[in-house]
Amino acid sequence: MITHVQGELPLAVVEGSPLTQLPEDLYIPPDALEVILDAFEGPLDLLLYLIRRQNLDIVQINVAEITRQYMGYISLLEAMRFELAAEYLVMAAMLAEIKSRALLPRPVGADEDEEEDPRAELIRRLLEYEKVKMSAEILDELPRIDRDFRVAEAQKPEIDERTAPPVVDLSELVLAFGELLARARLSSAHQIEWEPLSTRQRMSEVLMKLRDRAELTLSDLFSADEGKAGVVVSFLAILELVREGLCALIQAAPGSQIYIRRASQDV
Amino acid sequence: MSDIDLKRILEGALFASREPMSIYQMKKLFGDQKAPTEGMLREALMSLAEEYQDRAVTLVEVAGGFRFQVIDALAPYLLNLTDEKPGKYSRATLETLAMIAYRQPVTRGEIEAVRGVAVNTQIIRTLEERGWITVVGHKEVPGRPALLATTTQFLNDFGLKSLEELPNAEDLVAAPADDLLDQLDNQSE
Amino acid sequence: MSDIDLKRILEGALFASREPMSIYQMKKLFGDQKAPTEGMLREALMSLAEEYQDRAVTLVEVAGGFRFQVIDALAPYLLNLTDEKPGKYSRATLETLAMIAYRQPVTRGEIEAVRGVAVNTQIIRTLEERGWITVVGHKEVPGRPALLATTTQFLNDFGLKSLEELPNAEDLVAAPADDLLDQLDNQSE
Repeated sequence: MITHVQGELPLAVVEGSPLTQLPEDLYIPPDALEVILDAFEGPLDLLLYLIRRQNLDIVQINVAEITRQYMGYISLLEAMRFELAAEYLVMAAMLAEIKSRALLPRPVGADEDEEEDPRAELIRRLLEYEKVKMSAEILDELPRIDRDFRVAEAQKPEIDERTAPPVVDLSELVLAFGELLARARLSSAHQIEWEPLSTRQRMSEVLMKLRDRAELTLSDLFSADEGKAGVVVSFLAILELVREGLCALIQAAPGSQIYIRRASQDV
Repeated sequence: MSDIDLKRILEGALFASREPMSIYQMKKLFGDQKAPTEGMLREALMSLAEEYQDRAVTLVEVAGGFRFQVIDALAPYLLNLTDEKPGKYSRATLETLAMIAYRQPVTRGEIEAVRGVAVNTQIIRTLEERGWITVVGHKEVPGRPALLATTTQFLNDFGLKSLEELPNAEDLVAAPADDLLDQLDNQSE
Repeated sequence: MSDIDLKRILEGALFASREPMSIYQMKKLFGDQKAPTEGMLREALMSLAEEYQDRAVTLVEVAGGFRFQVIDALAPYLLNLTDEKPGKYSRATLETLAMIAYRQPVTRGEIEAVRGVAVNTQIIRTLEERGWITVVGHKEVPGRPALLATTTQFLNDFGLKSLEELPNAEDLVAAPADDLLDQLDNQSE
């Protein structure tokens, strides 16, 4: 049985001496919530960090304090990523249960083997997770294609390929884009307005022309036989290219020729 | 550089590169270190070419620079490897192509942002090799990512006179039940 | 076949192919002609590997077969050529991949149970599109969840011949586990 259940419970025992206050670098202010959620892969990961890096002894962990900290985050979590909060809450509940069991005296004569110590279950889970975590690190360190090594290839001789390349029907392409839009619309919080296709196409065309020549006069981009609509599209495309930082407009003096050039010349 | 000799570095780089390598790119291999001169590079390339004289690959100079090439005599053998039935593009490939067609000019990062999944280099390469997309420039943001756009061949192959003829995909978004489930699935994450 | 020797044919075919070449494919090179036996092929490959011993490329065997790859020592030079950094995967992605690699076949629910957090659909899709994992069946429990496993391409891309070559993480964690359980025992006495 655990004997020191009341009063100043040490948070941790570091090299034999009890620690009753959290080290400063360990305390996580509520406004750093996002940082925690990004830095840790979940409650198991956070607990592992506390235990391994800070020498917290899992057997003596101050469950009440940890639970209090967890609860403090809930209101903030509600406004943000609640699914994650739920996972952290489940862990808090489990810790609380372990704590409460430790406080309750065991019924005399109860078969010790009947009832599993909840701490054993937690430790089992922590260790299992730690294995996965280390496996992930091992995997990441293995030499990987295109990051650590490259396949050696040489140009093939001209062959009359017997294989026709895959055929794509226009409807397949449109459908793929429709699905993509539907997915993106639901998963992203913000909606981006896009230029009409004609403008996007003209943007590509302007960039393509600038690939061969470093600089063009603005009038090179307007063609009389496209009519008014064509001029408007070209104009919008140029404005958009400048806005996105893809091109720059240059004019030596007011009223003189306007040039358009790539934002950078070293391509 | 001293521990691996120049010839070996060029040999590895030429085999690692899918495009012919220019002298400029060969110099780039050395990063901040002192790059060898063009004379040194050409000398090493000559000596390398000699080493490969009786092999199944030869070092050749083409318009864009130097590359290793499998000798023509092997063409009949390689032909035996090709399959006769045409394959199919993956959903990832189609979605990437659709993003480029509808949102061009677009960077890989922008495609990834909408798709929510990393775009595999292989997909871009497949579409480039097919002649449907091309790099039209670079975006002036850190990393200078390539700007991708569709080509005239893309329009030809899909029977379009211009991109404006691409059907409006937005109309399709009011979608069948399957999609809806998919959407819900995504949303609950 | 007689005019070009077997070793040269294999050399050229290996350099012509982006994917590792299996013994089966090597036999296919000879079409209707009498193909060499596996023994002959392996012998030629051994001798070819020797020829490339001190070069910038080396012949390796992975799960999918044989391929030439550029030696690791050249990686820093090659890195200077590209602006694009090679893809980095998030910890969540790597942990999911690790679960699948080490525990396969495994369901998403099982991964979630061990990791203690939900597995994002996008992580699964990223790994599927990368060609590293695939659905190999469905578990006969309510909901029939998909069973995930790694692919041959996963092994190829990590330079492995088989899953057994994966370094064992279990050994690394064994010691601390004993510690903790010991402490637990002492406490409850």
